Amino acid sequence: MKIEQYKLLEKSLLKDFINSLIPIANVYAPVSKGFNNYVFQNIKSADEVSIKYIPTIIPPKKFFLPKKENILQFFIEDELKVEPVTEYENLIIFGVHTCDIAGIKCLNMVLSDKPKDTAYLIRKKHVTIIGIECNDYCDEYASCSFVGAHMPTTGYDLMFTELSEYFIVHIHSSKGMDIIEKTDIFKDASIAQLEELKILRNNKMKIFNNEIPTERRYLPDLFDRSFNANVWKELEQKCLSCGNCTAVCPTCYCFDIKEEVDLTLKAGERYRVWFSCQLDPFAKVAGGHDFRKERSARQRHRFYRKFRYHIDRYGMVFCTGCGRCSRTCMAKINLKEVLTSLIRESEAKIWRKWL
Amino acid sequence: MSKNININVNYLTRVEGHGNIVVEVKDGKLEICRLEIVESPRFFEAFLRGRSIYEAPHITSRICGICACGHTLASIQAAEDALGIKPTEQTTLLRKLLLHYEELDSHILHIYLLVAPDLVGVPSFVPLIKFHPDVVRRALRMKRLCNELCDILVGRHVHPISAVVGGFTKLPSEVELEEMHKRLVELQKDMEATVELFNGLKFPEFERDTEYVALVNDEGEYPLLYGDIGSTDGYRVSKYEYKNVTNEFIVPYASAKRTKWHRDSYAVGALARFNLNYEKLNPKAKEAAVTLGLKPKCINPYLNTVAQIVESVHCIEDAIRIIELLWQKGINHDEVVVPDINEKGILPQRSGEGVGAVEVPRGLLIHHYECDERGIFRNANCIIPTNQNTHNIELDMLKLVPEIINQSPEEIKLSLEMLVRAYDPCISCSVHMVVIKLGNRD
Amino acid sequence: MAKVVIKDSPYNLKKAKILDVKTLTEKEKLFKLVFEDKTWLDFEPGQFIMVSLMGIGEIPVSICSSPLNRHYFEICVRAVGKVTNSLHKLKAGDIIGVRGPYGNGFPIKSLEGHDLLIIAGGLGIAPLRSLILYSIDNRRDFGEIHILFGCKTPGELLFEDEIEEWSKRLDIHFACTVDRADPDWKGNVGLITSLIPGVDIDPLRTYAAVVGPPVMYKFVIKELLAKGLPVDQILLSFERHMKCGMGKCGRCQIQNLYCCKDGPVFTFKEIMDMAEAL
Amino acid sequence: MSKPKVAFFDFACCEGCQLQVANIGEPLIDLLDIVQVVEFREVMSEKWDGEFDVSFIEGSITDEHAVERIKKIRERSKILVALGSCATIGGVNGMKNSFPLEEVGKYVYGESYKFFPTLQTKAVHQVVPVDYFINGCPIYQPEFITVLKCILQGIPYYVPEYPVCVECKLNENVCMYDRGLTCMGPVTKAGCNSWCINNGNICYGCRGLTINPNTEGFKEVLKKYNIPEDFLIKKIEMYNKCKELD
Ligand SMILES: Cc1cc2nc3c(=O)[nH]c(=O)nc-3n(C[C@H](O)[C@H](O)[C@H](O)COP(=O)(O)OP(=O)(O)OC[C@H]3O[C@@H](n4cnc5c(N)ncnc54)[C@H](O)[C@@H]3O)c2cc1C
Ligand code: SF4
Ligand code: SF4
Ligand code: SF4
Repeated sequence: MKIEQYKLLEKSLLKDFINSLIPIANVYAPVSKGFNNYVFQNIKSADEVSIKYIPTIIPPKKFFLPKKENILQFFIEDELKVEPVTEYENLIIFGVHTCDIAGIKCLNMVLSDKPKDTAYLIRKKHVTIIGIECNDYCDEYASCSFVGAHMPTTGYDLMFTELSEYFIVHIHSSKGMDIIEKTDIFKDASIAQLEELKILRNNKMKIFNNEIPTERRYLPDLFDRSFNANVWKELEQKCLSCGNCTAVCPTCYCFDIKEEVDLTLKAGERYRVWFSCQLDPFAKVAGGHDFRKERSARQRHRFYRKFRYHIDRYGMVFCTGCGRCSRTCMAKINLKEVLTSLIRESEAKIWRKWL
Repeated sequence: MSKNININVNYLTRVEGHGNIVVEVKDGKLEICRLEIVESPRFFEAFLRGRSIYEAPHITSRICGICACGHTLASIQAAEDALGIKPTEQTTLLRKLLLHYEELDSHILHIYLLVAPDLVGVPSFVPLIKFHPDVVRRALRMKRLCNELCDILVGRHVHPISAVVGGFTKLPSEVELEEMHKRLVELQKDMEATVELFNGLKFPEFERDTEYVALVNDEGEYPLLYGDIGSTDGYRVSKYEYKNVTNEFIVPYASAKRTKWHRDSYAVGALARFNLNYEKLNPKAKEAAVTLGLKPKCINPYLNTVAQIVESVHCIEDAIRIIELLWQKGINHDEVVVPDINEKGILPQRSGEGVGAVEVPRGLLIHHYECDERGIFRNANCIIPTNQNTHNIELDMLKLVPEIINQSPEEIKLSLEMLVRAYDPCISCSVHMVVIKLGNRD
Repeated sequence: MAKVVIKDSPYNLKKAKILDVKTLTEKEKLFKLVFEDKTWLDFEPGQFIMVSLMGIGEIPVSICSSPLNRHYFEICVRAVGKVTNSLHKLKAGDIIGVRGPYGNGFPIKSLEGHDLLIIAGGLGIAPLRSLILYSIDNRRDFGEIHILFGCKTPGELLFEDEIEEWSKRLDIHFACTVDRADPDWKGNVGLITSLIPGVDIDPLRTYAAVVGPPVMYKFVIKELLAKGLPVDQILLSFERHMKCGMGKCGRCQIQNLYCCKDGPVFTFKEIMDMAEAL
Repeated sequence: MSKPKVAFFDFACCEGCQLQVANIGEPLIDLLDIVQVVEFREVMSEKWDGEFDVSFIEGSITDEHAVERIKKIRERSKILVALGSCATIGGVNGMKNSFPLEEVGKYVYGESYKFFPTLQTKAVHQVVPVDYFINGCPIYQPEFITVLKCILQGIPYYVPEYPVCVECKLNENVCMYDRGLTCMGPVTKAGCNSWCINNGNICYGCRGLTINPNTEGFKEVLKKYNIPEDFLIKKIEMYNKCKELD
């Protein structure tokens, strides 16, 4: 902890700070939609922002990998003309939780893997991330400590942590520094506040307990033994294949590519849209064969995408513990419960304790 | 002069739904003259049985896509009446706004796309694109603006989404109020041009005195959403006594029932409202009436279209007034209601009976419901404006044909079609909900 | 929102001109293509390209010509839906969009010096034709070459002229079968699996390359294993739904493998433990 | 190339879908640049007695007369499009099929019910082959335009097979289940951009059931929310009763 990387903000000045961002760029922040639902929305004033919120309906992935994104524009007049395009805007996302920052890191992994997704990388350059640390669980669905996403590490420009008197702000990039320097409402941090931060973090270790009865490092082994587990079969009956769990997941990035012509039929755009392995045509090929027809296989695929496959490919668990999938599922399929049953089933079968 | 004419308009065009005109003149004598309605019945009243009264607006809206907002509002009124729900002031204001949008949307469609082609002698608006592109563009633009108004307020114009029993499932935000205001101001300009345009067009001259029926009330407002039923013959009854007004009867050749009050027939619609409530029109609308030469009591049915223009002016002005009022008061978003039935009993349920009487574009629309203690339908009864007008149209035709019998069959046919169209009949709904007494079954 | 053109986008297309269209059967047509900018498509047998019809869609298609052919490249397309039917309406001179090649083809370097057993079911002949033409062009680099080809009916037989030629060659063992014969058919009748026991191969020296409809693999592999072929000498090329062709869109995933990036050609060894593969 | 000849026909319906077309507004003029509308009874008096390149059919088939008429239209049409819920899935008219026909007739018309012969409500494809489907009650205009373009391009239009929830989530609506309400979204085909939920109402299922709905699972869900099963069946029947005749 280098003290010059930290600044202090009076709690009462947080709104002033948010308002100071609005002239700089388009600011998106969590806004309440009622019924304990929040969305990252473009704000015009700090009054709209909910500082305390549980993970938004859709994670900030929508700013990096838009729900619908044009990738090519074409004209077919006399001669075919094709131009790959991307759209981006300068934006600041305020109030990002550490789980969602972890999600963005996962996306970075995939989309900067070769061949690089140029559009993604351009867009990413124009986004500033201002985080807010959670000092306690948002609700019972979260499993962020299991995947290690409950503490700020990297992946943000500024990180706000609430102390007793102040917000202490970690400056993690020059972009972040620029923002701090634009106003004069920040104070220098002193040893006392750094101490307080340390204590807070230590305290968090007590509040945040591993939510799943195993350790992260056992995941590959557990999953390698569980492909034919009964747990998946039980999901066959329950899951409605609505695709909500994947739409809201910060690490789901599967997409479909479609196109639309204008009324002249001579010009148009090719675009990609989010898609989901839970939906019917996802793995269907011409001729009608569906390679993942059963809901159980689709659900299994989702869990393996989170907890197994990408460990081999990218060395990371692709779950941030945000709990969105469980929160949104009307069939009440709960990630923590599924993992726990998986562990129980495996323990019963092979007489091995996973903890 | 002996003359034989057979006119058979199979499927009237530019009206909503399927109707035929049959006229037979033998040796110069009018033998048959009638308006047949040939829609396939859809039996709404039968399948409403067993459904929740909270679903009524959603389902009865599907009786007719053209006056969907009107059906929705009448249905909501009847259901709330039965359930004992009193709408809040804000809800009432928003409903009045919705009804204005509905009148506007429907009138503009009728004025421009259905009637105007007759006045300039073309079969539809399509040929007009070439000769009067500006007029067609204006018509379509106005239509679109009306649609957008409904989109903002209730999600869409055809089968409104957010207007439900109890209120609205979504309330307009500040920004949305502003948007609507902006569009209404745009409409104002186009409306002025419309008045100008129709001032120059000639309508057929024909008169027949009849009884005009519309809602009336003692308030200062031009009554559309609430009121008693009144007539130009000086009568007035409460909406609960609607059966004394409608006195339904059947003619052998048409599926839709017909109505009469003090005379052989009566008429509802824009002209009826104009004749009864002229005084309550706002100044701009009255001004338009003067420009267009429309005075109460007008007994030329062709001028129903002109009355629609006058009403459109009124609706725009009044909508702007309502929005400004809402602006001042500020929208109370706590009034958002839970949609639809909910078997968990969040919504009030009780047995009851209720009547909704609303002035929709084509005239007086009545929904009458009865439900049991779980809010399940026992009886439903709807009286649609076009049913009330059909007999009046026929009597008009009976008087008109002898007056123009010397014209060519083509001209006679056109005059008759124009007459029917002037009433803006909504045949789709008139047959979709013909029957009136559902009898008490368990 | 700022909009920029990104030339280095992986979705960028190259324009290819159709030189010739040949109708092979009722459902399949063969397209001869060259890039408009006269550049050359460098590929291995078994690789595929993404073919675009602007405003209609983009689909993966195997390249079916020999990589040594320096005049044009070919694709063989079966009309099954949106893009393929529209492709069938095109004629010589029309322009389409192409990106690629993508994926891992047949591992030519490993195959050299070995015997080949090529097993094609229906349209599976398309990617295999590229391998066949390559091995014929480099005949001396390979040992025995066996080709087994099966389809549903004689009417669906693809590349008839070439088959005729191959079957006449003394240095190729060619056999063909149909599921259902017609009166003119004089060849074998039966599933492709029925041909395998009859081929005379030295299993340890042989690489089998198998491409066909999804249902075919299980049975063919069973026969090959019965023949004693080692699991890493059975090569399979898979078809999956693909959108991006570069391991991002997730559509073609077979457990942790991406058919587009890690495949479409896999050894049986790589996928034998994968329940989702076969 | 001459413009394709397009016609609109209505059967048992509320004509709202045709109105949705008329409601497109000024872009209609651009549409009329690329197609020639030869019959559209609701807004035009023109008639056509030749062949139709594209016929849009609105409404369900509910009597013998309609059966004959739709067959004739099919014969004259190169491409036939079912427009709206009534045409694609039977729509609200299908609720009639829950009752014996005679009983329904008598209920509405008393003893004169015989003058109004009626059949079980059918969707258009249950009577004649249909080439394109535009679902919805009413149709969603952007989808109508997309389908029209597909027709002109000569390519198929695939109605989304996935549920409304997909679009609803992307619109970041508060899920109705979070509000304790029963929504048909999870078992209804998408394509409407979750129109109703965007406006605070639930999904009523007007676009028809998804191809592979997990109705058993759906019942389980309702049980969890303490919602009786017959309530769900009623909900499904509102638009999807005719599916039984498929
Ligand atoms: C690596 C690889 C190589 C290939 N090589 C070749 C080759 O050499 N030659 C070749 O011909 N093909 C090849 N294919 C297959 C080819 O890619 C498909 O046939 C092609 O994508 C079909 O596209 P389409 O647009 O014509 O069909 P689509 O219109 O996409 O669909 C085809 C069929 O699927 C159904 N369908 C698809 N999507 C939907 C939907 N959303 N809703 C309902 N039904 C739907 C349709 O009814 C139709 O029958 C290859 C595929 C892969 C993965
Ligand atoms: S949210 Fe639940 S019901 Fe929907 S697809 Fe995911 S697991 Fe299945
Ligand atoms: S799998 Fe669930 S808990 Fe994990 S990141 Fe995705 S939505 Fe969040
Ligand atoms: S509100 Fe309805 S459509 Fe939207 S996600 Fe929830 S269940 Fe699905």
